[in-house]
Amino acid sequence: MREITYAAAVAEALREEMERDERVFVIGEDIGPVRERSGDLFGQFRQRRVWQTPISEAAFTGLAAGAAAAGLRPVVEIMYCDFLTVCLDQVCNQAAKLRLMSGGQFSVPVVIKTPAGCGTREGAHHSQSLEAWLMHTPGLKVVMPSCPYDAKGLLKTAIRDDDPVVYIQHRLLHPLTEAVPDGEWTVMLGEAATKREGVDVTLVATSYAVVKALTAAEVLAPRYEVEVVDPRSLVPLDVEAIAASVRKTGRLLVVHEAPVRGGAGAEIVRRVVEEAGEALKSPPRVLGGRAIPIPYSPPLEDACIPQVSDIVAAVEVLCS
Amino acid sequence: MREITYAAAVAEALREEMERDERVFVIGEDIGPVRERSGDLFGQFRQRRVWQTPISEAAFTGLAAGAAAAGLRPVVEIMYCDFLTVCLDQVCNQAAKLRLMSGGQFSVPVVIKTPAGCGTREGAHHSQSLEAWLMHTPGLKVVMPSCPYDAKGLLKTAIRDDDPVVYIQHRLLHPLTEAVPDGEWTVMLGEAATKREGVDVTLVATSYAVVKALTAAEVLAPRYEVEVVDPRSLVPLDVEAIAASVRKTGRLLVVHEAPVRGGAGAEIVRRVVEEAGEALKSPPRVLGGRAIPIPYSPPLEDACIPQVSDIVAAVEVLCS
Amino acid sequence: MLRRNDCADLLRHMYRIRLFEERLKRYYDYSGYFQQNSPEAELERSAGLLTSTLYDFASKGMIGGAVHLYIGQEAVAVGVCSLLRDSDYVTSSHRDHGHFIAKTANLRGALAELMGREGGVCGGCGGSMHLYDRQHGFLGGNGIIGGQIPLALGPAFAARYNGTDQVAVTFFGDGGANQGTLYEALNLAANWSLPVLFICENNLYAATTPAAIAFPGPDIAPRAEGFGVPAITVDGQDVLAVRAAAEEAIARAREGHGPTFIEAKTYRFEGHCGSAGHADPEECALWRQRDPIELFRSRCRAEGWLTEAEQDEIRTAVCAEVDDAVAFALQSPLSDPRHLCRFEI
Amino acid sequence: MLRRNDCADLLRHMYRIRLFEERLKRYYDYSGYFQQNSPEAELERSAGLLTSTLYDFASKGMIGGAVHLYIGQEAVAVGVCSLLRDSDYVTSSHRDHGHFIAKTANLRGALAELMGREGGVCGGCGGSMHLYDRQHGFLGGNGIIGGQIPLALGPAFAARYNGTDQVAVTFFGDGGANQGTLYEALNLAANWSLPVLFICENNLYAATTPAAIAFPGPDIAPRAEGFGVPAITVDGQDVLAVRAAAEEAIARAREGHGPTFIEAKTYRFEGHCGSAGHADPEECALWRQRDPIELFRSRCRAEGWLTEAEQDEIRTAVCAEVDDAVAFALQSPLSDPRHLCRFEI
Ligand SMILES: Cc1ncc(C[n+]2csc(CCOP(=O)(O)OP(=O)(O)O)c2C)c(N)n1
Ligand SMILES: Cc1ncc(C[n+]2csc(CCOP(=O)(O)OP(=O)(O)O)c2C)c(N)n1
Ligand SMILES: [Mg+2]
Ligand SMILES: [Mg+2]
Repeated sequence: MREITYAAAVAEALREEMERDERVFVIGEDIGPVRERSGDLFGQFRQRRVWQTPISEAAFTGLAAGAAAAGLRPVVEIMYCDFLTVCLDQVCNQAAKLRLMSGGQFSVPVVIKTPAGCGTREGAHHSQSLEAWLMHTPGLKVVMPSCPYDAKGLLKTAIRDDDPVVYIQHRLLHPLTEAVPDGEWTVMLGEAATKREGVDVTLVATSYAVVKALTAAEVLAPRYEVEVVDPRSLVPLDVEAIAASVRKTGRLLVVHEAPVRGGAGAEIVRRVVEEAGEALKSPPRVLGGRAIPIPYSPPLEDACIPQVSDIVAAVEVLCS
Repeated sequence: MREITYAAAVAEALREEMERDERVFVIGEDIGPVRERSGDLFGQFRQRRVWQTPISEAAFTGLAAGAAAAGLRPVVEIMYCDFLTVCLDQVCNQAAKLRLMSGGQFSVPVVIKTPAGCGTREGAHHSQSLEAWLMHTPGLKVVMPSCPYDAKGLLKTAIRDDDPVVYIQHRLLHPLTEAVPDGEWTVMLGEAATKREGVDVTLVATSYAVVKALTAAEVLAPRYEVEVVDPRSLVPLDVEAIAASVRKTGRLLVVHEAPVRGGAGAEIVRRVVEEAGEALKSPPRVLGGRAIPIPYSPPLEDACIPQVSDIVAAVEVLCS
Repeated sequence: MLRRNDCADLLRHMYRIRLFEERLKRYYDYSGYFQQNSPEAELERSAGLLTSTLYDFASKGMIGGAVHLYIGQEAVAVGVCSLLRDSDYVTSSHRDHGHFIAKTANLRGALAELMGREGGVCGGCGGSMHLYDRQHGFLGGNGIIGGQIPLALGPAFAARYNGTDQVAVTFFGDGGANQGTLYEALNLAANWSLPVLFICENNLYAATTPAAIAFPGPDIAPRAEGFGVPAITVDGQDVLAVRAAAEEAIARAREGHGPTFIEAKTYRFEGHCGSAGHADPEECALWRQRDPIELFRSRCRAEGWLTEAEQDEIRTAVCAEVDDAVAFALQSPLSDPRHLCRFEI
Repeated sequence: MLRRNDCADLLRHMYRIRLFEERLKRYYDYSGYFQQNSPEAELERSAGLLTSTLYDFASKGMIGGAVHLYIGQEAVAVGVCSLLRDSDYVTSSHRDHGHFIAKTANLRGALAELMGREGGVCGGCGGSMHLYDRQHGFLGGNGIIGGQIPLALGPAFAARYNGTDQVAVTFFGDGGANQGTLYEALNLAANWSLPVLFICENNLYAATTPAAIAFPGPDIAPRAEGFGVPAITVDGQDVLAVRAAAEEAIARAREGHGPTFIEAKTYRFEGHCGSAGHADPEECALWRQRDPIELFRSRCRAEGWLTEAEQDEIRTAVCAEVDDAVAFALQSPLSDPRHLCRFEI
């Protein structure tokens, strides 16, 4: 075992997959040759495997989708998920639909890798969490690892997947560390992880909200045993695991940073009510972002997304 | 009273608002001068009020957002909602966020008007229903009228609204007729309409699914009294009316054409469970599109979205 | 140098497209949802408020959706694709039948696809705007104007990545030339010397919008030059002229010298969607005098490459191919939804 | 003809930007979330895997987020904006402080905004990349590269619609010149003769990406010409050269003759974000010898427009303005979330 950061885990997965499979390459902005001086991680793969692009997301995302259809396995870096808006056609209309439209002749093994989230005081254009858009788009898989172990394991799986996978990393997770095994491992898509066991309430959280949920669970420990479940991938979604937890606890709170209206939380509630509705002792709740674009000033930003104290309060209401 | 089509209702609203307010103009593809020969509806407003554009959705949607900020009241035609993917940045990052980002200095009274939906055998790039993306975007209002009366009333309200409104019209609704009053009327945003009263089950349906829901209700009439509620606008959403209906019937089925995963139905279920969970006699259900891009061939397309028979079957299961 | 066989091939391919498209008209059902054709509906439609023209797929043999005929532009697709190998890739637009046939000669697959049959090249999943043929390097039509352009960079990139001499070709219209994707793609292709041909078919209209009101000037090619991409303007009715331009561009691409932009001046002889009348019948009549097939036939006769009789024989043979494709399609069952689950994600 | 007053104004505006930006460095907190600065984190960051550089807003007086300093490019913003009226509009990019100050002179509003205060011009809702000032026609910075370009067409269109002689200016970088929105906008502006100035500040880098690897050639302006938009290339370190180019373009726009594209060759003297070192310190040192303020000071002395003493007086006065802005910002309370509900939709 050794301690590595989330960011290092991501890099490790990439490096290992690039070593394993000649077809894997990385394409995106500011990942390239100019950094060579600093003896960077990608040094070993220049010139052929790392492509630093102009600021033309639509063009290079489309290039990647086309290259995937032609047999390569691109990993596309979209610098902030907020910028998906300028290349969404290539992600949602091209990459996601190509296999169906071609009747299965082509597949599109591309990974769209992108950081998301609030907390960095960068304002409305650099703070979004857009997984709900992608989750709602048939043809895309969506993963949101919340710890170094999952970050590495899921990225490797995503790269090996034959369909487009959107890989979302919350920026605030990057420096977090965890003890992980040596060598290689993978994490399957569609397998939730129980990050903490409990019997009083099920807290389903995604991405950085998992960190907040675990903190809240700790705060609540004297009074309630909170179970924290991380779906890890939203598509496919491990409803069984979530429903099983809810059957045990009888209570569900979903937490994410994206706006609560029409967010992944609503979908999780829908599935749980369908699968385990009878087990619910109180109406399930979702904590998420408010219906406001993320403002810049710290007190404003903080007021727009769920904080640990909000989770604690919501659990108390649910359990009372 | 007189009979008019949905399409005529839309045109009437536009014409009246353009006559009422000099600042209202229309911009989009294939709406322009070349049609002048055919003595079209817009003839009276040329040259100044109708702008036929090149196929540059990002540029003309941005133009409209900027013009709205500068005091005009544009109505943007996006020929199919599927093409929002090429201008989503201007809709979701610019128009939707501008008022917040400027601290309220600017407002953006723009209407993005766009047809949606399946049933026309046009394949994966011309068949989507993307309201869930827009609903999830803070700063946008979303309306989906399902009949000529609402089409006219809501378009007028949308044009007079000071915030960006996305106005979604299902293509199959265009030729449907209804008896409507003479002269002008408006329909407020955020007021659901009960399209049929009943006591056994609440069917919440949007856009063209309302037509299917009403047909299903008729089929079911011998056995069940189905209440059909049309939210008319998804943002703001009239949860009170939906919850009131569910309190009466104890059962909820939501129907829409968009993929069920992460769709508006999930959000409606979330809200109803929150507001009226205790009244539910059985777990609420959502009928929506499958997790497949829409295929072309009629039997394939039909299999991907809810049909009247699916609604009938779902109600029977719910009520049994 | 053009050989006799080449001429026969060019003519055959142009006929394949022409006769295929002509045959489509019989099966394509225009009865839209405007069944009532009320004066109001008509008014709204003519006002362009209903920007889409919609059709229903009523009975079995029919073709529904939106069908964009390639009639009149055959010289462009054939001039370019006659020089491509199966291992080269093409991406195309909503008006993709011509490119598809020129690249794949897969009439059966295309017709069955348009009829929504299991035997369709995409099993009925694609449709008119979404023909694909992996075996023959056809990476799809596209329903999104400009959507196909970045996609074509992919196989071109893969060729460079793998060190092969494959090329990629992307076809788009004058309308498509106003989508930003084109310019992002031109820059990327120029920067990385990607083996791509950008073929702009300027047929003077984007649906009802004349290029004259969509562009400040008559030519599109100079734009590419601003991006450092060599640009050629060519008579799109002259298959040999197109072929000559493409030949140079393909050679440059295969040798690693990067992209070329070709603007082909052409015209569609039918309406934008289906065969409903053209916006300007007089202009159309003038262009019909420059029918690419008739022009090439005359040339072949004049040069002594093919006799009139040989030309007619080719036409007759293609007729039979189309008959065969129709027969194939009609005997193929409508697509079966039970096969859909493999696409469920 | 340039008058004495104009010179003083130009110098004053350039100093406003320069001294404002210099002051920011004091308040801008770089301590990111890489508190640990482990070798691994460092490695990943240098590998560009973590493409964003992130900061925390630790204590009250601080400035967080991403701050892109305009130091070195002052002549561009000032050269252009010195000719604009309050009723003209500007849209800008992530690097918007310079344009904002040149157009609005609203130092208090900008600084309080950057500090996240109620007194900020956007009440703390916008931040560094999203300054807006309606009264002075500033329609925002933008966090989306290229996002601001179509927006600028709006006020230009409104001017045409309303028959006024207002103009709109949009500023973007060399990086922004590779977003497709620019080319769609150029075409629309040219087609409709919209009164827009497209100002491309080619400072040779887009974050860490040299223009040399993002463009096939050194010049961007020729691209605009391909779109039928008159293009001028200008020395972006020479405020008078920029002003002369803008003067011509603005006159053309006001008279209804449509858009102009100006490529200003310039350089940022600081890092991409904050003042962390430049990629190429030697290159930077060379460019610093062409500091736009020093160049203009020499010119003013040489021509006898302003004495050294007069120039220093201007600088001192601006210093006081910045002090005043700091004092204003610091006394303003942090933004209050209770005011947010009016933005809830
Ligand atoms: C992004 C997008 N916008 C609009 C449309 C609707 N549309 C389909 S074809 C067409 C005209 C295309 O014109 P052009 O590119 O010149 O091709 P042509 O039809 O002349 O072959 C339009 C506007 C679309 N499919 N995609
Ligand atoms: C669509 C989009 N892609 C990427 C980014 C990240 N980004 C912010 S600034 C920048 C570089 C911009 O370069 P340039 O346009 O030359 O402006 P400069 O910073 O040189 O002023 C990048 C890539 C972004 N904000 N938006
Ligand atoms: Mg055309
Ligand atoms: Mg730059």
